[in-house]
Amino acid sequence: MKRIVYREWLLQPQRYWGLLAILAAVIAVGGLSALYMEHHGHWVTGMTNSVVWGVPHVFAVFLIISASGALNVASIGTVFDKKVYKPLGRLSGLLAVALLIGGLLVLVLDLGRPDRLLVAMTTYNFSSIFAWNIFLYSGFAAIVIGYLWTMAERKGNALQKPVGTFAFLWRLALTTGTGSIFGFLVGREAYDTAILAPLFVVMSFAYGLAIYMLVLFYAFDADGRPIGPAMLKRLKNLLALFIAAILYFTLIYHLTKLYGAKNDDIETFFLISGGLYTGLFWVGWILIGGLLPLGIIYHPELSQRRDWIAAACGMVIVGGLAAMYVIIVGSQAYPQEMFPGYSVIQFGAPGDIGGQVAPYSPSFPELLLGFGGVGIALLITAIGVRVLQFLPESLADRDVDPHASARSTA
Amino acid sequence: MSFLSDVYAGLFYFAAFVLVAGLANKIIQYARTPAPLKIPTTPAPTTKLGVTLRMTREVVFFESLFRGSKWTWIFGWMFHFGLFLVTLRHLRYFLDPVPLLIEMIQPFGIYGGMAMVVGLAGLWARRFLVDRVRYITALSDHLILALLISIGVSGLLMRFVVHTDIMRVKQFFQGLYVGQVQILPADPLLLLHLLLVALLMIIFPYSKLLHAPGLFFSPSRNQVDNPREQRHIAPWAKRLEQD
Amino acid sequence: AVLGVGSAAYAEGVGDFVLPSSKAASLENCVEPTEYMRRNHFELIRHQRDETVYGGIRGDSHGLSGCVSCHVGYDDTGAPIEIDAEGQFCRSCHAYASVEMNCFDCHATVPRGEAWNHEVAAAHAHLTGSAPIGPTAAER
Amino acid sequence: MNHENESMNQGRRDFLGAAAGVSAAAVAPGVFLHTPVANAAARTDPVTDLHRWGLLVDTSKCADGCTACVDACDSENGLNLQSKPHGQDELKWENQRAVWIRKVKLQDNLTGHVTNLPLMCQHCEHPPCVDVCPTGASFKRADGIVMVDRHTCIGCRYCMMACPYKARSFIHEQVDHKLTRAPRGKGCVESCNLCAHRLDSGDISTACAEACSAEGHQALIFGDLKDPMGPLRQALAKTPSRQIRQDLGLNTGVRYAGI
Amino acid sequence: MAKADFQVPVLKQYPEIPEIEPGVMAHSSPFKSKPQFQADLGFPGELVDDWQTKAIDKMGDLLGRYRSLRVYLDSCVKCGSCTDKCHYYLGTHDPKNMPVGRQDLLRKVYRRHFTIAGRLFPKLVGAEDLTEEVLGDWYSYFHQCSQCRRCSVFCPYGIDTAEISMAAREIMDHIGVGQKYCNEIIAKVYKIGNNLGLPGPALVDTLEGLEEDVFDDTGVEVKYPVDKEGADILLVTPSADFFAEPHVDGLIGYGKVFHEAGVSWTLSSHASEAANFGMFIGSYENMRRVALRIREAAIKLKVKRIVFGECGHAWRVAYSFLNTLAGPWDFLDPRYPVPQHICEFTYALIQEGKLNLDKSRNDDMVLTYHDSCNVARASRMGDRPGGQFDIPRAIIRATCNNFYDMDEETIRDRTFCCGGGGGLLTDDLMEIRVKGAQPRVEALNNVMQEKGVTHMAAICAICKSQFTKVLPYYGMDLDQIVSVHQLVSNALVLTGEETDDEDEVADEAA
Ligand code: HEC
Ligand code: HEC
Ligand code: HEC
Ligand code: HEM
Ligand code: HEM
Ligand code: SF4
Ligand code: SF4
Ligand code: SF4
Ligand code: SF4
Ligand code: SF4
Ligand code: SF4
Repeated sequence: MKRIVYREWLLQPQRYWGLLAILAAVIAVGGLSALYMEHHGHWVTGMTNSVVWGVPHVFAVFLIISASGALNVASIGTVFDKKVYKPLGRLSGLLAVALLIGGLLVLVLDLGRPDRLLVAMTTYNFSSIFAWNIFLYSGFAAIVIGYLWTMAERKGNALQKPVGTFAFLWRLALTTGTGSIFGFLVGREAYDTAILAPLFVVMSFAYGLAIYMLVLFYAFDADGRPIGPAMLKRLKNLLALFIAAILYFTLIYHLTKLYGAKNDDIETFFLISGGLYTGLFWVGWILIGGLLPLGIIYHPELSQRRDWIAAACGMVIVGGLAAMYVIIVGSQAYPQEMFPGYSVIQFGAPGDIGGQVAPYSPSFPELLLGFGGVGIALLITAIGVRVLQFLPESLADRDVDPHASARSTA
Repeated sequence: MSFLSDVYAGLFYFAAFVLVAGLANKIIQYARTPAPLKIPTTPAPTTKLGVTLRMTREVVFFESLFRGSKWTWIFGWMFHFGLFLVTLRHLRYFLDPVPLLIEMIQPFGIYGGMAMVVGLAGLWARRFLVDRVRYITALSDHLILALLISIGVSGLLMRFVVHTDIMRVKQFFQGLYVGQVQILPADPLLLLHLLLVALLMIIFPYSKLLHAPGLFFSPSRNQVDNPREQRHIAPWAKRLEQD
Repeated sequence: AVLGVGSAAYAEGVGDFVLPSSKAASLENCVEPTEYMRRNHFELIRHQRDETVYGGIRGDSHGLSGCVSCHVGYDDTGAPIEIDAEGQFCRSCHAYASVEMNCFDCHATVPRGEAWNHEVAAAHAHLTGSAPIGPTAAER
Repeated sequence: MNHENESMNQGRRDFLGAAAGVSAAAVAPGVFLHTPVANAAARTDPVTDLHRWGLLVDTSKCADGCTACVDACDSENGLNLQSKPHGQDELKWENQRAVWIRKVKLQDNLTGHVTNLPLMCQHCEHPPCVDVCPTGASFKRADGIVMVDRHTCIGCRYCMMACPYKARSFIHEQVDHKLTRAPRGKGCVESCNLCAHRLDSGDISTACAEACSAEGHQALIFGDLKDPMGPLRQALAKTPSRQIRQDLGLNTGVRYAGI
Repeated sequence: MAKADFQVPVLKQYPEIPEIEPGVMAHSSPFKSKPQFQADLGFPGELVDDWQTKAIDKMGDLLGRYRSLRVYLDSCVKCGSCTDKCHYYLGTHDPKNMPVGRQDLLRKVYRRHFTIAGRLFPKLVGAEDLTEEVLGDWYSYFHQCSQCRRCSVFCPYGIDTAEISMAAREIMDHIGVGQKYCNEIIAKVYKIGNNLGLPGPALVDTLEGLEEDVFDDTGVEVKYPVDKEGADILLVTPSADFFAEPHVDGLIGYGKVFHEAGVSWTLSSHASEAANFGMFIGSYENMRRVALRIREAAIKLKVKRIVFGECGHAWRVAYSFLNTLAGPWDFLDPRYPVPQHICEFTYALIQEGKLNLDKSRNDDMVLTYHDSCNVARASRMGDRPGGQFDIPRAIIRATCNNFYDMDEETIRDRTFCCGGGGGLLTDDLMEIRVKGAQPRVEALNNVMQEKGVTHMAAICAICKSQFTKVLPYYGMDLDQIVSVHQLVSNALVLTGEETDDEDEVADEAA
């Protein structure tokens, strides 16, 4: 069999260090924001007792599910034996770990007591999905590192398939688990449905792949490695499939909600009257995150252009953040219904929110913390591809799949 | 009780003397020995600043070792970084008042202690498992690892299982500064810990632990790559020219 | 007012950190032998903490509120001084040994509104900030 | 809104069933003989499941404009010692400060009838907050009190997401003043603990119920759901009551009459 | 395939780290130097009496003179990072060919005599006396090190086994145990001016032959001058360039490049050798003596610049040591670095667009590039670190259409030595040369299989000679190795050159 040759990322030192410096600056700002919020307490953020999870969770959840989605590419290669995806596997694993770490870090820094991280890692409540998620996350990191090892070390090659399959299953569990964090919140109208889990799975596929493709394009362009048109086409079609799946599950989600008749209020809220949240849903989640990229990918001309495909990936990511915002923040802002048939005319002291939409405006530090998490993920990736052999030397069609290119030229 | 304190006081005066004198002697010897030729391993930095950065990367990240052997790097780095944190944490016994920075690092020192022991265990395992490393290992290599692991384990035991009287430990060492012998708690673990530490201090200047200062004097790492721009010549080589 | 600060920081013998103005000063021993307390007091409080929080056991002197009530120092006017203040009992040691202790992020540093028990409450009625004692349901 | 009424009736029937279950448990051998007495000393042995503490709120007795229970809880548990951080917006602060019990005023959509009631942690038998807590800091004591072990709470706020009653508060700011009996600090979540320190110190009362009685309203009755002779079970037997969001099947320890 | 009386290593698709086989290479040692050549270099003719004491004294002397030796002997922690890095270990499996194993041969004696621990507890720290057996090991194994410095890249302290080998060889020379190949060659340089013992008139003859060949080929009169006083540039090149294949094609290339650049240049018969074997035997004095010949030639010919031809070890001595050994060079043109590499020279011309290169003329080859060890790890080209990797590659890319790199772990500063450097390029060491070449040949084989590579370019005379000799053992062709300037020579369209197809060239140039 033909070997796939991997090489460290050979970006010019100045450019490379410049990139690291930028990422480091983003991370530093994120870190300072976290410190600021931690020092003063959460009152300096937009979060309240009504909206308890804000923008940091939007970023964290986005990064975590993207992490699991990023591994998809490797899974396709090993689990489903699609040889052409094999060269993409290592970067996929690295990106998965990096995104996961970025997301978890944001999550941890948004805790009320991050100093008790050790408590979180040593005392578990096994009835909590969240606790299972901690396992799922750390297990994920460990398994992917093992998986990477089987890909990189020839002694481990034989194990690649079983480990890869295990990682694949684990990853499904992880996204399902993340989705279930919300799915099992019976007290919140928007969440209480099992459809959230599969929705999160397809979202993870799309977001992970979009990030993967952007990183791949950038890394390959920066040190002049080729990506063949067949490869590009394959990736972009995959992305289209996932986007379509998101749209489909979104539809199902709202249909189930509408079907459960007493939920029509929250449906009205999301789809019609929810102001910002309605806007984010239609413009962000559906249009920018779904229809536009689909349009680009199936456009006869634009779909041939790398920069347009990259733009489509960017849109999927923006749409994903919007979707997370609607799911996480929107659902908290919507009042919890405790007294059916009654209107709440007073709920504690005047500022205390009950029975009406809770206000939430993210503060700057929250946003910066979120970006810091993205920065961490990218920094890990950038260092990883530089010091270890993650990137194949070429994704030109003839190197990846000699038969395919023979066929096409024939 | 106070006899024990006296013995330990004497031991630590001796160990500190050996450590300082021995190291100073070695460092002076290294500094005095000329490096007649430019032998940086290239690609090497072409400026002093670049060399400082290269050296920093070597000291902080063990860059070359990373390129050479990933497993050794993981364990080695864990051990050294752990050791570094533990050392910072230990400064609380030796400084009064304790600087804020040290105070803030305190809690991490414990993780450092654990990392250190795990790292050492990994390094030791390698000495048995990898045939090439087994071949180059001398008895002393095993003993140094054993010594460090014992120090770590006795320390962790004190931290987690059999607590000792930290106040007295600190007072003992504060006393040594001014030549007073205070009471040292006669807890067996503490005595063991301290005995091994004194041993470590004594062998430091006479063993491979010299790698710590050695790295800074390694010509293949600390030289600037500018032989064409600047003439580099050792005094003894200069003398050849006068003939 | 802050008595014994100087000696506290450099105390040599066992029990020398105890503040002369505290209740402990007049007693022979801590809740356990003092040698033991020096080495293991935090294990004790931690153990007691779980007993109290999960088991509801509050009738034991090993709790943090117990420590505070016995070891807190008083100024000339008889007002208690925060136990983690500079030179006070907990701080004098912990600063010297540079051991971080975040208990007092949450816990009161002077006896103030002790657990609801009218005996305890009555005993501290004279202290500023104590919870007002009302008649209990039983008494009414 | 027909089906709403239906579900209320359904609720009532459910409750009767549940109450029957409670009494059945209480009649179990040995249990019946034990009646709690107010011993003046603090407890020295761990709490057991021989009791399950609860409250009955008779909304018909809860007075418009009265906040005695809220005030009592505030001073009992040191909540009145919280102070608005310098520079924080007043309304936002109200939404950020810890509140263990709040006064809620409702208006019937059909009749326009106004109902008052205090809302606090409902001390669910199957508490979602406990289910979700990753560290197990949210827990249910053997005697049915749901509370937070703030030594292991990491401030993730998942329990707040899970609680259907908005019963929990996050401490958003540094707390400078605190009571010995009610420690409190930045970054943890807390909620009504049925005045556990009172119970553990030998008294059977909560500050809120006591205050309500003191005001002469008697809208709050505290007691042991497992003691058929106790005041709570007696009152429950007399008045039909239901649980808020009974549909969730959490079997709350706090019951409401009159809604 | 060449015949071997030893087992030629098998080439694998993926590199493998072998298990140790102690002592398998103990028999391999080079012929000893004859007393007469020892004397020429200032060493005793044969093993002296009380050689132990003398050796220890010499070691003490070197410890006082070389910080590298002192620090390296103290610092090794036996981490093992270097153990699988030496091509001789990979090819022979002998643990004494692991860099640290090699160092330890010297280190154990150092510990015994120069450290307290070794004096008091020799067993504990693995210290040993200098016995005859140890000396035997020294002679064998310090002549199985090509001083390629690959080990120093991966050692956390940069411990460079080359320095240790040099010191050991110096000590051995001082007790009368010298190596024939190196010492004879140095003696030849002293007598005749170059390693091959090619006298001045023969040199002139050869170069005239070249001029004719080039004229026949291209119709352009390219000159290859010797001892031309007043020329701008003194070219110092390894003597193999004068006749060995493929070296000589490189030399033809240099001449064409100079010709196109329009500069005046010359060779010198006094300094007709770039390589400096003084380095191999670790003798500062001899290295200096050899280097001074270049200074003398430069002064005599009144040149303004010095340019070195393609040779690895030579370029190390030139780039890193020439200023130290034979400087200062203040009488030369200060606008140019002293010395310059021919690649730097050619690269600058390419950058300025002064060379008309027709890449298609090299279309019969698919190339890869071998970073010669001493160029890669002990020198630089251009003004940026790493120029020694980029500049030759840039030249190849400018002259060829088909170029692929070998595996990343085997190129740039991680390159594998050809197996013949450091004074081992002698037939009496054929076994170690063939086995030591295995890692490099393995990587070459992989690109041949996968990318269809046909030729490997190099810029070192030793590499070129070594590969032409060794590749046949592995079933490859000896002419698969080419000079970088051979490629330049092929592609360069000289001004006024008659080409078969003028139009085509015009197209290409446009
Ligand atoms: C009944 C009163 C009382 C209570 C309650 C009490 N202590 Fe003590 N404690 C003492 C007395 C008295 C001493 C001094 C004994 C001595 O002088 O030997 C002391 C000594 C100590 C010492 C040693 C100080 C030194 O200078 O060596 C420590 C530490 C200590 N207590 C901690 C605690 C902690 C922690 C608690 C809470 C679990 C606590 N104490 C509760 C009375 C008390
Ligand atoms: C005699 C000196 C002394 C006094 C007085 C003292 N401590 Fe400590 N305490 C220590 C030392 C020393 C440690 C650290 C032990 C270790 O790290 O092994 C410690 C550790 C602790 C810890 C564990 C901290 C951690 O991070 O592991 C707690 C909690 C604690 N002390 C509480 C208290 C309280 C509360 C008081 C006051 C009532 C108090 N201590 C008074 C010496 C003292
Ligand atoms: C985030 C706030 C917080 C921090 C920090 C905290 N506690 Fe507590 N602690 C509490 C609360 C709240 C209670 C009361 C629980 C109850 O009443 O059921 C409590 C109760 C206790 C009790 C039992 C009641 C008593 O007063 O004796 C002990 C003992 C205790 N804590 C010890 C500690 C120690 C030791 C530390 C420091 C290592 C600490 N706590 C840090 C919040 C905190
Ligand atoms: C500037 C400070 C130091 C640097 C840069 C450094 C670096 C290294 C490196 C790169 C290694 C090889 C990899 C490994 O085996 O871990 C090593 C090994 C080792 N170091 Fe250090 N070190 C330093 C200080 C110290 C100190 C202070 C000690 C002891 C107290 C120490 C003890 C050791 C030991 C025992 C080993 C050998 C481990 C083994 O046997 O495998 N080092 N050091
Ligand atoms: C004179 C010097 C030293 C003194 C007085 C000393 C004393 C102590 C004491 C009292 C503890 C217990 C800490 C506790 O209970 O909280 C401890 C722990 C420990 N010591 Fe030391 N020690 C010394 C040197 C060293 C050295 C040189 C090392 C490592 C090579 C070391 C490694 C450790 C470790 C790993 C722990 C456990 C983790 C921790 O508490 O930091 N010690 N030491
Ligand atoms: S004290 Fe009683 S009447 Fe007043 S608000 Fe509370 S429950 Fe209602
Ligand atoms: S009411 Fe909320 S906080 Fe209280 S037990 Fe139920 S779910 Fe938990
Ligand atoms: S905030 Fe605290 S109590 Fe609530 S779920 Fe998180 S850890 Fe548990
Ligand atoms: S039971 Fe106690 S804690 Fe709960 S609301 Fe009433 S007063 Fe507050
Ligand atoms: S210098 Fe080269 S040949 Fe010598 S030991 Fe090191 S790697 Fe081997
Ligand atoms: S890499 Fe360096 S320190 Fe490690 S064994 Fe080799 S020579 Fe010694």
